[in-house]
Amino acid sequence: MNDIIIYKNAIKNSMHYALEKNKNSIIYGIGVTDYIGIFGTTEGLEQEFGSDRVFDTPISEDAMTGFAVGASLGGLYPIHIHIRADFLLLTMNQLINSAAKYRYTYGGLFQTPMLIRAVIGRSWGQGAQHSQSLQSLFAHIPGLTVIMPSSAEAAEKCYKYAVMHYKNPVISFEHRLLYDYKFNKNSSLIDQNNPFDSYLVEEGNDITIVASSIMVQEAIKASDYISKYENISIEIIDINSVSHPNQTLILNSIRKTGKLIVADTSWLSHGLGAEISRMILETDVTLLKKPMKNLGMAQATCPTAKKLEYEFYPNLKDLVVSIYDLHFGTLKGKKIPSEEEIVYQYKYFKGPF
Amino acid sequence: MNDIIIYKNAIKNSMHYALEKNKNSIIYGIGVTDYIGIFGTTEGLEQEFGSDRVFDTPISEDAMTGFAVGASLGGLYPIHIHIRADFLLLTMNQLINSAAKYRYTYGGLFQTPMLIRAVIGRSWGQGAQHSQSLQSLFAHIPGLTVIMPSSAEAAEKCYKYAVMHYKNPVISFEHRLLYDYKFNKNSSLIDQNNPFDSYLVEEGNDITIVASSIMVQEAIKASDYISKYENISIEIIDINSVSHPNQTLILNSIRKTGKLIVADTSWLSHGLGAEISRMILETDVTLLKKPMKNLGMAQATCPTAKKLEYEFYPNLKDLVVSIYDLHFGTLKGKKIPSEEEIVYQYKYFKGPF
Amino acid sequence: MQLYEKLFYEALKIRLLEEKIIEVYPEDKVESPVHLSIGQEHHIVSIMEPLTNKDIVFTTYRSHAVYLAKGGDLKLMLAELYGKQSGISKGKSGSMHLCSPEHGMMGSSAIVGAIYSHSIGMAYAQKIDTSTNNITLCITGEGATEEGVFCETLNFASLKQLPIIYIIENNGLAINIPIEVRQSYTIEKLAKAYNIEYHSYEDSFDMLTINNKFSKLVTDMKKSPRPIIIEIHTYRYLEHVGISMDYDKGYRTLNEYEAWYKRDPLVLNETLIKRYKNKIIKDIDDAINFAENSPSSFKDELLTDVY
Amino acid sequence: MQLYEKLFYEALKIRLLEEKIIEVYPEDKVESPVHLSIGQEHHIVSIMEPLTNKDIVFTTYRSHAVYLAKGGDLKLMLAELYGKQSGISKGKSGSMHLCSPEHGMMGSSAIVGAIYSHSIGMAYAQKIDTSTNNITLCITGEGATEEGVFCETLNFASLKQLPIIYIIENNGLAINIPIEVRQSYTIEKLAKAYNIEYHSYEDSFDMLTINNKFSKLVTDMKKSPRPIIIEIHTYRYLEHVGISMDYDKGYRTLNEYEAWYKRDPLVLNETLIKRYKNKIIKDIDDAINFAENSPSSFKDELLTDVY
Ligand SMILES: Cc1ncc(C[n+]2csc(CCOP(=O)(O)OP(=O)(O)O)c2C)c(N)n1
Ligand SMILES: Cc1ncc(C[n+]2csc(CCOP(=O)(O)OP(=O)(O)O)c2C)c(N)n1
Ligand SMILES: [Mg+2]
Ligand SMILES: [Mg+2]
Repeated sequence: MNDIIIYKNAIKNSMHYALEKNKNSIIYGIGVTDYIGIFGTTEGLEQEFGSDRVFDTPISEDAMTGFAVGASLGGLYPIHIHIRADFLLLTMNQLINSAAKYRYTYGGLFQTPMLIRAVIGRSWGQGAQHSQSLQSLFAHIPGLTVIMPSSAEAAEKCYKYAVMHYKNPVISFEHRLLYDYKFNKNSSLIDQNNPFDSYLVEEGNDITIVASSIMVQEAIKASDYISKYENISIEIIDINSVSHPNQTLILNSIRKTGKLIVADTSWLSHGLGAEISRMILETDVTLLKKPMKNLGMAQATCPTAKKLEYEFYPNLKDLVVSIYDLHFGTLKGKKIPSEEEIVYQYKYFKGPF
Repeated sequence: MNDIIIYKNAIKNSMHYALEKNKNSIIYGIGVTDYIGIFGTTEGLEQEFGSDRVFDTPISEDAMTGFAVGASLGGLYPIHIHIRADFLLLTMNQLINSAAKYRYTYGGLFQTPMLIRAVIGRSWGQGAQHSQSLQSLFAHIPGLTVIMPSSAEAAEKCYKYAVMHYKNPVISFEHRLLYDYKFNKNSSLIDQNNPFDSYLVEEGNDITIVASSIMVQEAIKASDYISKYENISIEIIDINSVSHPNQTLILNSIRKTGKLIVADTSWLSHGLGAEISRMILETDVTLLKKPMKNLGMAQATCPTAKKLEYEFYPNLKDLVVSIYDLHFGTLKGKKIPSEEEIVYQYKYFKGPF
Repeated sequence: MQLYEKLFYEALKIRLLEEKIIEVYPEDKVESPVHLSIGQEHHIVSIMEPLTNKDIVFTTYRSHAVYLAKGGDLKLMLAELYGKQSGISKGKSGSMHLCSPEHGMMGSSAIVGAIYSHSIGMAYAQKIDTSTNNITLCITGEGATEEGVFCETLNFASLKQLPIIYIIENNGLAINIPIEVRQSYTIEKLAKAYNIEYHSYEDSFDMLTINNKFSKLVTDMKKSPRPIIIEIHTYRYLEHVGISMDYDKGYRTLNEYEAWYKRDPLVLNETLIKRYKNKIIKDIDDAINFAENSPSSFKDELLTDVY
Repeated sequence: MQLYEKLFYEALKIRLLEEKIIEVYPEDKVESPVHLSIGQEHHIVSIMEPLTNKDIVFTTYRSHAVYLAKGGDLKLMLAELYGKQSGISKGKSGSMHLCSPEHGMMGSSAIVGAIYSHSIGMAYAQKIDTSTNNITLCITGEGATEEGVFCETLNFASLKQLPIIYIIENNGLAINIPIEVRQSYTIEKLAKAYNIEYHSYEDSFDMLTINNKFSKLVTDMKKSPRPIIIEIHTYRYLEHVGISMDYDKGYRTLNEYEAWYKRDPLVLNETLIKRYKNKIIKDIDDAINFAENSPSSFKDELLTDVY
């Protein structure tokens, strides 16, 4: 019991740490100071550190993003939080035209370190405008560092590192279903010197799964599930940083297994799976023995009805089926997870956001 | 001489056609009515069709994009023009959260046909914020149709089709260096029934080049250049629609040649080359005989100094070198284009935008 | 039916429908978050009353009241909330994106402020079509005015003298954050800065006065098209999203609520409640039955209407 | 040097520098588009004069005047424009993004309106650092105020009473489009809507009056931090981007220009021109030589400073 930490508490720890250890850090965003406190991750911080350093803002995402650029130039370390990543679409101009480019454009005379936290996720019929997972839009842009911490350890270590050591804008996507996930407090998968790096979650020989965010957890579940029925050895790599994937780690794994599944939270076109494909085909066209599998959102807007939402997002079953297909070339006689096993916790998620 | 048409005049024709044939069309944007008239493509239209249908706007890109959604719902066909694609970053919320999703979210009860024209480009030291080529950000999003007409024929036919027949939002990127390019008036490479489709520009057997926008013209130049010295048969495919590439056409070509260059105008990460790679690896891992070549902008912000800008953008030399490398595995003894041949017209481009 | 009764009836319908949603919500049949209008129904019906089906409305995620008051259908709506193929949008939109094109309700956005610009686009289409004199309504909360696009659209609406009415429902809250933390301006002074006519309706419960003033305004506007802003002072009874009261959370007091509640005609006017409640409840129950008995959204709808 | 002479000297330097740019531009040595300040130099020097190096300035692509008036170096600037490794930013920024961190010039954006929010961020950093009383200046054209983010930042600046001065250079034009086509509001009324102090400087040529008023304001603001808007009426002599006059293009008249030109102190005051011109020209020529003789940006800079 003492060895358990839930995701949101790990994040809360890192936020507290930020305010305590980096006197220049500030945390702000819509809902940061209210009783919900961004799924609890900012709870109590205003009371402890004061309203100058922790504050709510008007509903003005564009201004409050450029604010981060200016505050950063002024020596502060801004942490700007969005309760839904969809709202980042109002901030693209500042993130891409200003934050990503400030350092380079001025020949290194400036830096604009900052952390943008944005919540992504599925379930609860959030529909078209409250369900998007926009990491690829940012990973396309030089100058932006895009991370998707999939565990308590990753979140806490990445954020502490960002706040204390990293000199560039970081955009982090947190999956809302992860907040209540339980993790082992003593996990140490993350490289202390480069916490954003991709890392090995499980070692295996038959199939490589490169996953992001909650799909890492789904991959672990898939591996566990299959291990009960079949002898397939699965290697799981957490991409962790979508903008800076560890090419060596990934290619070595594929070199070993020859089979690849990329499981991401967003759309496939121009997405993470595409990027990994490029990495492969630019390097060695003989690495893959079988066509790769790409899991992500369906090629549509997110619908609200559960029946459709269920089809829309990639899930445990998709992973298990992909693994069987790659390994056996057939599903015949294979055990597939039941709907109850599949929907697990995302069926019961009820907000508040 | 009579058989020649320049790109900007083809676009102007299509704009005139739009206003004449589709009585609901309107054309607006910053600079649409001034004496420059978006590189001449909107010249004289306000005078001919009146200020209700052709007008300049305040510098309010966000509002004027949502305006297009509302106008479209109200029965108009909006054509919204941006003199630089970089400004689209202010319009992402409306394009992605509204325009792309309106039809789907409401179960097909609405449609929001519209055309967004945005100018991309290189040269003249336009630097960090006036040089981006953002097609991949939109191609990631279901519901958006993203085109990059690379010729007078493509531009004219795509726009006429969009305005008269197509019921979804179209985002078109026009390369500023193309405006003065001369094309054969009688060219008929475009499929009349589906003008957005990818199409074959040159047939060949040794190497496939999939290119977008001005890189199609560069590919043609590269092919011409090489044909003077070597016997390499190059197949060139114009992707034309970045969001809806013709998979069959592309894969069949690669099946034939086994060698691929993707030449795009933007960054590589999560870009067009990545997307083509995904298409390949999901289908058949044996298609490519050699590692693919991806040409695009360097992994940096665009610098202004000519010396750096020259390195930043992909050019004729990069294409020629890639072709030699794929075909011969060496550059030894091969003829490489001189700097003068490479920079051709982009060296002398001088605005006004 | 007299005008007041008609308005009352419509408001009561919304109230009872949303109370029914509260009742069934724990059963998990409503397949999306809900932003209830309870406490804010009155002015909506007063404002929808003088509009034709060609007068267009855009609104937000808090769209139940507007949907019903503009003529929307209970059955279609509940089927939509229940994620059914027979819903307004085949179960794809859920509670946050109600629409009813044939009544001129052209959509609801969950992105705060997004509809300001949709509204000027629509009003522009109306304006340049000189054969008609339809108008556009854009209904948002006061919080949405903090998005810069609000000002962008005021500028454009004023420049082009568009036939648009901005209805600003000022309930003093954006989610749980009070207006004082967020706004240094008043809507009235902003309107003035853009040369836009401004009206304030101080009591959202006063259905007749609002209806009366508003109807006159609409008639006048159809003769002299121009942008207008109306600010309505109102109060949200429940939490921002969800079905509960939240007076225990410390950001507002029960007293505040009670001051409104004890004046609420939908509570006080027992005569009219008695007269209409049963009929409405029956309609709602029929709609619930319709929703329950409709098939879920068809799987193959997943990929339709993308392009 | 007397105050007026000092201001005049600085303004003349900008004028002569930009005239030199016009002269050399056709040689294609300046490796980027240029947005010249000619006609708009006077007020800039008046406003920069009372500021310290810790008072921060953000401005736009039209940044030459601000760069020089804030203390920027001619050599570094010209080397930057010439695309040289010895330039301010090693040739990466060109004309549109000048900066001089040690003088408090923190950057220039080519995206209209982008710096409003940078400025409130900086002013916020200044405000919560109670050990100092530095201020931030945000200098844009009047066109930029049409971006919604302008209003968003006014709201925030007013809410937090930030030490920020918005300088709005009203030259009546955004590229070639006159203000009447674009704006239904006045900056003055907008300021009022946000409870922000407003000042109008009617004649941008009146360097002493502007300097005098502005210096007092800065002194006062450093005691009582608050946001302030100053609108300055000014005139752009040349085309929006580039080195030519454009009175033949039909969107404005030569008369308009002449009315300004014949009052222009940088033309009229022959005594002072005579006194300083040669010295300035020499400095400029030195800078040009420096730029010409510096090596081009190093190729391996292409991928530095990305992360
Ligand atoms: C662009 C954007 N930012 C933030 C949110 C989160 N959000 C949802 S509702 C809301 C409050 C809106 O307040 P108001 O406009 O007053 O409407 P009310 O809910 O009070 O009716 C916020 C901030 C959002 N949906 N969209
Ligand atoms: C976001 C954005 N939209 C459009 C442009 C194109 N543009 C460049 S300058 C300019 C006019 C700006 O006018 P104003 O703010 O008055 O400044 P001035 O040039 O008159 O000094 C425009 C529209 C841009 N650079 N950025
Ligand atoms: Mg509100
Ligand atoms: Mg101007």
